[in-house]
Amino acid sequence: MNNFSHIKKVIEACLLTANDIIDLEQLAIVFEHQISNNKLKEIIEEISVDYNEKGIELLKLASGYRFRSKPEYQSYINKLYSTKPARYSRAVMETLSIIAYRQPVTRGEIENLRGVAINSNIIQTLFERGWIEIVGHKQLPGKPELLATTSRFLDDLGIQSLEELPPLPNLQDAFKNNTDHDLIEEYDHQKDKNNDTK
Amino acid sequence: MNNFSHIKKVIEACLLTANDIIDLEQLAIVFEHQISNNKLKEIIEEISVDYNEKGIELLKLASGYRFRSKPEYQSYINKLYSTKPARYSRAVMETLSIIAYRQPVTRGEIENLRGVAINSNIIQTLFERGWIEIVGHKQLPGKPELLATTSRFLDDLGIQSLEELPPLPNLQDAFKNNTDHDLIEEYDHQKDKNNDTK
Amino acid sequence: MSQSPIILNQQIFTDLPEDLYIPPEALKVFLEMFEGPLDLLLYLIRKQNLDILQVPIAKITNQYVIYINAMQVLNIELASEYLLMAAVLLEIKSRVLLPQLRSESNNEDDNELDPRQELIKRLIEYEQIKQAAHNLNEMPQAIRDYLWIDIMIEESEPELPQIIPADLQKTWHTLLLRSLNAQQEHHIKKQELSVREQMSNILRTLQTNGKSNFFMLFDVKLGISYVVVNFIAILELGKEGMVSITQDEEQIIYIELAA
Repeated sequence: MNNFSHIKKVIEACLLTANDIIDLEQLAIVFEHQISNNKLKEIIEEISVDYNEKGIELLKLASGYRFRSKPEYQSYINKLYSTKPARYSRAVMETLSIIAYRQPVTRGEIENLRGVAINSNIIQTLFERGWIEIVGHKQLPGKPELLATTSRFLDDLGIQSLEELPPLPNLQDAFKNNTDHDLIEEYDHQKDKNNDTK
Repeated sequence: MNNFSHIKKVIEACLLTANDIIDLEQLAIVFEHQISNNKLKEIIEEISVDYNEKGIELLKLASGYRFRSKPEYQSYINKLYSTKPARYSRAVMETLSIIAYRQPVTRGEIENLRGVAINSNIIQTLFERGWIEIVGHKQLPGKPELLATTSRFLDDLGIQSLEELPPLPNLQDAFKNNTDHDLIEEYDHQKDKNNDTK
Repeated sequence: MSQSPIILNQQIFTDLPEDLYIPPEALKVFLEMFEGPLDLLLYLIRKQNLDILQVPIAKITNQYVIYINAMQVLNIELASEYLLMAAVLLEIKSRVLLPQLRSESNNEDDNELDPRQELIKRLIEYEQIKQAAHNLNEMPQAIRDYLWIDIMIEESEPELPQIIPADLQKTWHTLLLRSLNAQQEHHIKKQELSVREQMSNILRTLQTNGKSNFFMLFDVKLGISYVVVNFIAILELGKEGMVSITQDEEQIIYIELAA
């Protein structure tokens, strides 16, 4: 009964149907702790490889494992649905970047960096997405909230830690290399670009 | 771009992310009607075969296609969710056993045997489960319904006829053999025992 | 929102640097493209291929102020940050033009006080965030760029309780035991009936034998349950006033028909 192939199918069924991130501990419970974590990892690795040539893939995330569709097929999948997923404005993405790269950070610090007052809708959007959270208060007048990104943010970007974020661009070089490159237009046009930029 | 393997992966990603039945028409839209239904069917058939040896399977339903976990892994998947398997209350079990062993039987007779009025939810539960049915009416004032178990009940218990139910214990013997042994308590404790008695 | 800003962009980009006249709507759209004064400044610097570290502050200030003035003249609502930046730029410009403020030695302390350096630092930091935001935006995002797998579980409804035949047997057992207890209640009822019966028997005996010693009314050979029933029957007869129960000096109890 408990042979490798059987265990593998059970894990596969669990990971595919869970609709959530599944960690090793949960899988251990499924097998009533009769299978070691190393063995589980080995099998998960094998499952992961099995899906190399498929339309979906298994992600290792900070808090466990989860299957997702491969991003390169998203433009097709979108055609199944009448509404297209929302894209975030530059203001939202800039705010998110500041929180991601400078966390923990106050609203005031975000405003200083961007040079504009922050619209509370922007923060609200990020809260609602579950990507940011309040992690404390700064010892300043008004005790401003300190914002940080959540593990959900990492999950939704398919990464395990902040270190996997693209490194902050080197300022001098970046500035020089991009003179022929209009950053303003970028966001408006990127709708169809995701596939190309791979 | 539109080669067989690419199309297959797209269809796979669509079917696996949809959590709904997807039909050929929807898939045709995904490919902007550039692929014939026959071709789509052929590819879907191939995907279906690919999953023969996996923990999930592709179902062909009346209105389209849908992936599901293979039923044989359901018991494992259930362990992912800490909810314990549901159990029927003592009242339901007693009512069911009276109907099983004394059928056809009226509600009044059940009440007499159990010594308490019967909550209509109990009968309702058994009806909804498809385990009991009305097989006639007793020639008494009010023409009370006569209840009996169904063939579905036999199926669900894995037996072919009522004769395969465990024989009714001899009243006296049962009483004598169990004087040092509280059967009522036993019933309360059997929650964890079902697997053992298999 | 998306009233083809790209075309407007091209008009703006070709027309603006030399001839600053642009249609009011275009100017508004132009402003909307920027996330704030830093963004606008970066655009102006980049547009002219200027080195951010050596920004000719006078030139850039002039351009910036011209834009801001144009928008104010046209009553385009302008966030206060844009006006503040204009003031900052003008101040820097005036200070840079004053030789005393630019110390020849150019030591570190002066650098820190140099308002131009402060502006450049902010511009660079903002540029960095802009690019980071761009890179972040390029990363696949759940929902936008991929979906989590969502597969039907075979039995999506709450799992129905399973029973096995043995469960039924056990339940039946319990029921039987309970009904056995219930039957014992019936026994008692039966006993009640037998009490009534025994009451009659006692009355009959008393009618025949007259006053009787309490113990003479018991036939112990008939067993404990008879004794109990008989005793209860006597008490019941007394309670109902059908017999009188008396006791003499020697503690002997006598039963006789009530008068």
